Amino acid sequence: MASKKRDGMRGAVDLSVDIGGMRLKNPVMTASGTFGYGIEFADYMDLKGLGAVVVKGLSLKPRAGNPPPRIVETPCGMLNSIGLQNIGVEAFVRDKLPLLRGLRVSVIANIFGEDVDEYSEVARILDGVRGISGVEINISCPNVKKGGIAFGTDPSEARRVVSAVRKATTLPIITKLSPNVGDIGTMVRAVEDGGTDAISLINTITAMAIDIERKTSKLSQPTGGLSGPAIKPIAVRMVWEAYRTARVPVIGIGGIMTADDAIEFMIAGAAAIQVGTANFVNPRTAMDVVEGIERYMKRHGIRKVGELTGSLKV
Amino acid sequence: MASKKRDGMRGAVDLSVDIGGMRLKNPVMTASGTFGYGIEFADYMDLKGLGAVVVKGLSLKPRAGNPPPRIVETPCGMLNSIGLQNIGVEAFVRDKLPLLRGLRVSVIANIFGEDVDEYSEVARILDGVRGISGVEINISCPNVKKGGIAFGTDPSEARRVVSAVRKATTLPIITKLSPNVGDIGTMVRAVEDGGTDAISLINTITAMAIDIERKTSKLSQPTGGLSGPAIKPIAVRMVWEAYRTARVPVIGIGGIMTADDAIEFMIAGAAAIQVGTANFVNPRTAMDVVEGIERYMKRHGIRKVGELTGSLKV
Amino acid sequence: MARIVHNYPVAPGCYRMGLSPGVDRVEPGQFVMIRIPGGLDPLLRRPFSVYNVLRGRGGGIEIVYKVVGRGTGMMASLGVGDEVDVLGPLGRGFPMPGKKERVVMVAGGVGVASLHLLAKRIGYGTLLFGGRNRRDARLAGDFRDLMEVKIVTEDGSMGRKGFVTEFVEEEIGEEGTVVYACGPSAMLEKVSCIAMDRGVRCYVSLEGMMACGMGVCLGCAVKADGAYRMVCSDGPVFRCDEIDWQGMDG
Amino acid sequence: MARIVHNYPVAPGCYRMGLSPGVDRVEPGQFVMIRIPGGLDPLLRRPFSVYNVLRGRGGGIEIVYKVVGRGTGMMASLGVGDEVDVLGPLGRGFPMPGKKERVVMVAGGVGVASLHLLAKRIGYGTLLFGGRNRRDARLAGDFRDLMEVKIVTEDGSMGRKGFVTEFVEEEIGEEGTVVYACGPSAMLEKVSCIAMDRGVRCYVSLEGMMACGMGVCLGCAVKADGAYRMVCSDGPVFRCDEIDWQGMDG
Ligand SMILES: Cc1cc2nc3c(=O)[nH]c(=O)nc-3n(C[C@H](O)[C@H](O)[C@H](O)COP(=O)(O)OP(=O)(O)OC[C@H]3O[C@@H](n4cnc5c(N)ncnc54)[C@H](O)[C@@H]3O)c2cc1C
Ligand SMILES: Cc1cc2nc3c(=O)[nH]c(=O)nc-3n(C[C@H](O)[C@H](O)[C@H](O)COP(=O)(O)OP(=O)(O)OC[C@H]3O[C@@H](n4cnc5c(N)ncnc54)[C@H](O)[C@@H]3O)c2cc1C
Ligand SMILES: Cc1cc2nc3c(=O)[nH]c(=O)nc-3n(C[C@H](O)[C@H](O)[C@H](O)COP(=O)(O)O)c2cc1C
Ligand SMILES: Cc1cc2nc3c(=O)[nH]c(=O)nc-3n(C[C@H](O)[C@H](O)[C@H](O)COP(=O)(O)O)c2cc1C
Ligand code: FES
Ligand code: FES
Repeated sequence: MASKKRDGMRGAVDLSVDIGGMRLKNPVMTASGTFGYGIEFADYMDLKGLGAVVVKGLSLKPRAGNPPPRIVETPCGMLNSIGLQNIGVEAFVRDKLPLLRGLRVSVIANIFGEDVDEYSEVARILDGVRGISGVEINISCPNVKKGGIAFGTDPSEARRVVSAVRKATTLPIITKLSPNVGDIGTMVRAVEDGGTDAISLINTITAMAIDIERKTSKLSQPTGGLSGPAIKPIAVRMVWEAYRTARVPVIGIGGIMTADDAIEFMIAGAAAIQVGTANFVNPRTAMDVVEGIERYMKRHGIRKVGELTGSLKV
Repeated sequence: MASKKRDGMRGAVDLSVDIGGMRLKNPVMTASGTFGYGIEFADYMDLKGLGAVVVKGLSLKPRAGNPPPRIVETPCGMLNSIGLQNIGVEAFVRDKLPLLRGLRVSVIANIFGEDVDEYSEVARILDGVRGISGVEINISCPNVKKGGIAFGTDPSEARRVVSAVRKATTLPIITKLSPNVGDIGTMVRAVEDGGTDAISLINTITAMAIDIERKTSKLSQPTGGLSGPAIKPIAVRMVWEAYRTARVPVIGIGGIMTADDAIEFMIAGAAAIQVGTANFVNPRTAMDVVEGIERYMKRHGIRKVGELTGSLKV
Repeated sequence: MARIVHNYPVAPGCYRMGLSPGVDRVEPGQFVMIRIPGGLDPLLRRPFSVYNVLRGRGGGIEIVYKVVGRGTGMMASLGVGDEVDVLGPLGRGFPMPGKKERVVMVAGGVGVASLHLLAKRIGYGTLLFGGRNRRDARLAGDFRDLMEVKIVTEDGSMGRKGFVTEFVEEEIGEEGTVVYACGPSAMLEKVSCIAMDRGVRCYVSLEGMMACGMGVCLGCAVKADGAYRMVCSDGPVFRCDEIDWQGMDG
Repeated sequence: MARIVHNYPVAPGCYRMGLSPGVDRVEPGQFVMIRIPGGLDPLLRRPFSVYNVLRGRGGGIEIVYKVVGRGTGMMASLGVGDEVDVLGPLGRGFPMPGKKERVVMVAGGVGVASLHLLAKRIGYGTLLFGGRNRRDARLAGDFRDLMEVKIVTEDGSMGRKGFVTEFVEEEIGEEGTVVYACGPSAMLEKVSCIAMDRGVRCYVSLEGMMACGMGVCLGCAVKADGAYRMVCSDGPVFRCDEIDWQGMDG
């Protein structure tokens, strides 16, 4: 109650955050693979109102992805096995980035490789490219045979990838962690040792849905990655655990549908958040989350959004 | 189509299963902590129609459990932090078991200890007690400070607990695994080395829900255990992984609401299943699952329910 | 499955829903657990006191509920003929007053719902009803034929102005009175203190987060007499002196 | 949010739903993504072809849908005045026939839904409709004023007996015909084979599991011309010879 009376509340609240050297307008990003190359959403909102757009995972060469079916709905969630279909980093820089630059939004490139060299090669190509604010290293995709999750569940492999990317770029690096591990703290330390500037979590959780009439997976692959509100409580817990270990900022991801969900992650320790599956349900979600966080801050007399980060009382 | 014509379908289907030496009428059990001491459900069904009832986790001494709030609903699921409140193994044998014996249902005692000695002591007390068909070792409760999950995430500790219980009892042993690990296969091998006769999984997933107005956990504890349909795709995947490593039968648990869900687990590799949170939503669920499996078998010309186990085509 | 026979607003944000067929033998203070069929979210049933028992073809029950979240929001959007799933009656209700005992009921807002059947059974006494304003006071309407009704509103727009707890003391005599109370936890605590001070018997109907409603999930714990007891199966009605009010979650 | 202005059965398990206000400029063959507000389960929107465009106050659209699961089951239980969330129009529709081209439409069951707006725009040609029985054939009713309608039923209770694909060949001349088809994937494959054999242009409207409907989740992939293309944004209408029918999930 008392806090509502603070002077600051007469003026505007400050939503800006600094994530490992990236100065963002607000803590709301869109999660890789759920927002295309960003441009597709320009009809639904003014993209420059977002903290940043994280684009679909980019690899060195274009990737075709997995055969259909690639998605299946599950209780309060969905499985996907897209298999990192993408146009390749060069086509992205050539064909998509100029359009995004025109929309004046911070762009983070989510990158992926089948081996350490590919990761650093993709990072090198992006280094110094105008309109890229940072890279997010995906070491946690459960839907590809090589690379991806193999790096995300082995601390020393993870560190190796991160240090290679560190050498290849001067851009701020976010490392995106896999939830498919026993102890997230170990992974946090490993990627910090590798030189990451921030961590983001969680990527999808490896999961499975079976067609009982055909006795096959409902996807073309045996397993897929679970996302959506179903995983939110697990993601909040992992963000809280990561926050308590991490020296770098933590970006919370997993099942965020509303501003209240986003605030939950921030109280647990997230300095910023990403909206994923919710973009499919309502393409305006990310903007709604920005506005909702602002309203919450005014109501609670919070002047700087960073005050929320890790404010959980235990 | 062709299979529908099999001779067997004129007669009855065989739902019985053998789980590590326990001969059960059918593969449907109720999950520990979600079915009380069984007796509470006698108004809703004839308990002897179930494969087995797994009772609330028993410790050597009665336990008071955690303060409220102990549960919170989450998207398609719930968190609990009951903290293993129970009347203690002796009161159970004295006050509850005689009633259960009267209902002529197989009873499996879920047991829990703060250290290895307590586990084996509880197992010893139950050994030779009339009306107990087996013990299920809970090494995976996320809601107690000592014991529980500490054993469930460390393979050598897990093996130690299982071998101690193995020495203390001649009853069939099921070991209940935690999903909060990176690689379930390692845990499977550890508890098999310890001498378990079967494994069951998954217990709840450690998770968190935050009250954003108060900035506190919605539970009295920082974290709780996630259960319900939200976790089903994760549980099916873990059962599938465990099945591919395990030499002993696997019992599938996690978000089963219907017979179709149960069949999914069996196709993934479960020899039997347990119904948990669904008992709260509809107290008759477990019986409905038995009947639904039977109908499915008739429709598909499956004579013995065991034919379903691990029948996934990959 | 029960069919909705009516579902209409009775006070700001509050609805009265009739369901048929009814449930077996209801004691005043017992509750039912309701689930809206369809999706798996919300997953759990929601507990509601049985407000009334309907006679006639197939029988029925009524509940009075306040829209506070998703479950009750969905309930409010249902129409006549829609179906919901009803489990119950559950829990232990209110004991009847002794012969010659004076009866005082204290209700906060929609808390009247758990007292109405009791008021019908007893048929005399005083209801002290607390609400925000005169429109909330409509919740006490059905009690007027059954007992004396005294209204307290926070904005003074009807009856006396203030919180209902300020007027409890003057209402309960010394011994020979039995108090029945239902409402927010803070209100119940205050009423209990007063009753204990005065040495009068007092029963409170508690709420708690419930999953099963039948004593098996151990979710709805409340500290009473030094141990955890279950609101759903040991309650929801407790004697106020059993409850460890310190241990309550506010 | 759009308000339901009607929602009534039109054939076994099939309903016609009117929604107002409408959506902008719809091309025949485009679709909308619909979500029932309330719980988080089912989570994803469901895709439905725009069956018709309503004129008048605020405008509106109609869809014709078949109840096959939870989402459509919930839709069938909604009433006039209830609201749903509509996204669209989405996707690429059917190209119009060339001058002098003969038009043959082939529909399997509720597949008519994606062809109706096209039939209205074109206003001539032949519809070959396949259903299980005469009651299914009601789905073709609206086409009678627009074009010649030929019914095929599996049980022979109306029109010719058999599967619609058995009668496609005789319907399409050599060149100078354009075929538009919508229905189950196996039917579309057969129709495409015939059309390719005969060298006539043929457009099919495909289905696929969709999450976003706007080309960003990459979930609704279909193999076409050796690469994965998206049913929602590259389609749902494709030229039949683009599709790699082998790579389709049955
Ligand atoms: C024995 C008992 C009898 C009750 N009788 C009535 C009654 O007659 N009329 C009435 O209006 N309400 C009654 N309640 C309260 C009612 O159950 C909750 O208001 C309802 O469950 C909220 O559901 P929701 O989905 O709308 O809210 P949610 O969106 O789930 O939550 C909104 C708020 O309601 C609280 N809440 C949610 N679930 C429960 C629950 N299971 N028990 C208690 N609080 C909860 C939450 O903590 C939150 O503050 C009773 C509760 C109990 C325990
Ligand atoms: C572009 C397009 C246009 C369509 N137009 C119509 C139409 O006009 N009328 C009509 O009745 N149906 C149409 N469909 C199919 C309709 O979307 C599905 O029947 C519906 O989504 C099923 O939802 P449900 O929740 O009832 O079924 P569920 O319970 O989700 O599943 C039941 C069955 O439907 C399938 N299904 C589920 N979701 C989808 C989905 N998103 N896309 C395709 N299949 C799905 C499942 O594989 C399953 O076999 C169209 C589909 C697409 C892709
Ligand atoms: C369809 C789909 C595609 C995805 N593709 C990527 C990707 O290319 N790179 C990546 O790092 N994460 C990818 N993800 C993971 C999301 O960015 C996010 O971490 C995850 O979905 C959890 O958040 P959510 O529950 O809000 O969706 C994808 C998720 C989905 C659903
Ligand atoms: C309220 C509650 C109490 C539980 N108590 C126990 C317990 O005492 N011992 C145990 O091994 N598992 C316990 N569990 C875990 C369940 O047995 C089961 O493994 C888990 O809930 C997943 O299954 P479900 O999704 O079907 O509920 C409990 C679960 C719930 C929800
Ligand atoms: S609600 Fe389950 S024990 Fe009370
Ligand atoms: S449904 Fe998302 S790309 Fe088509």
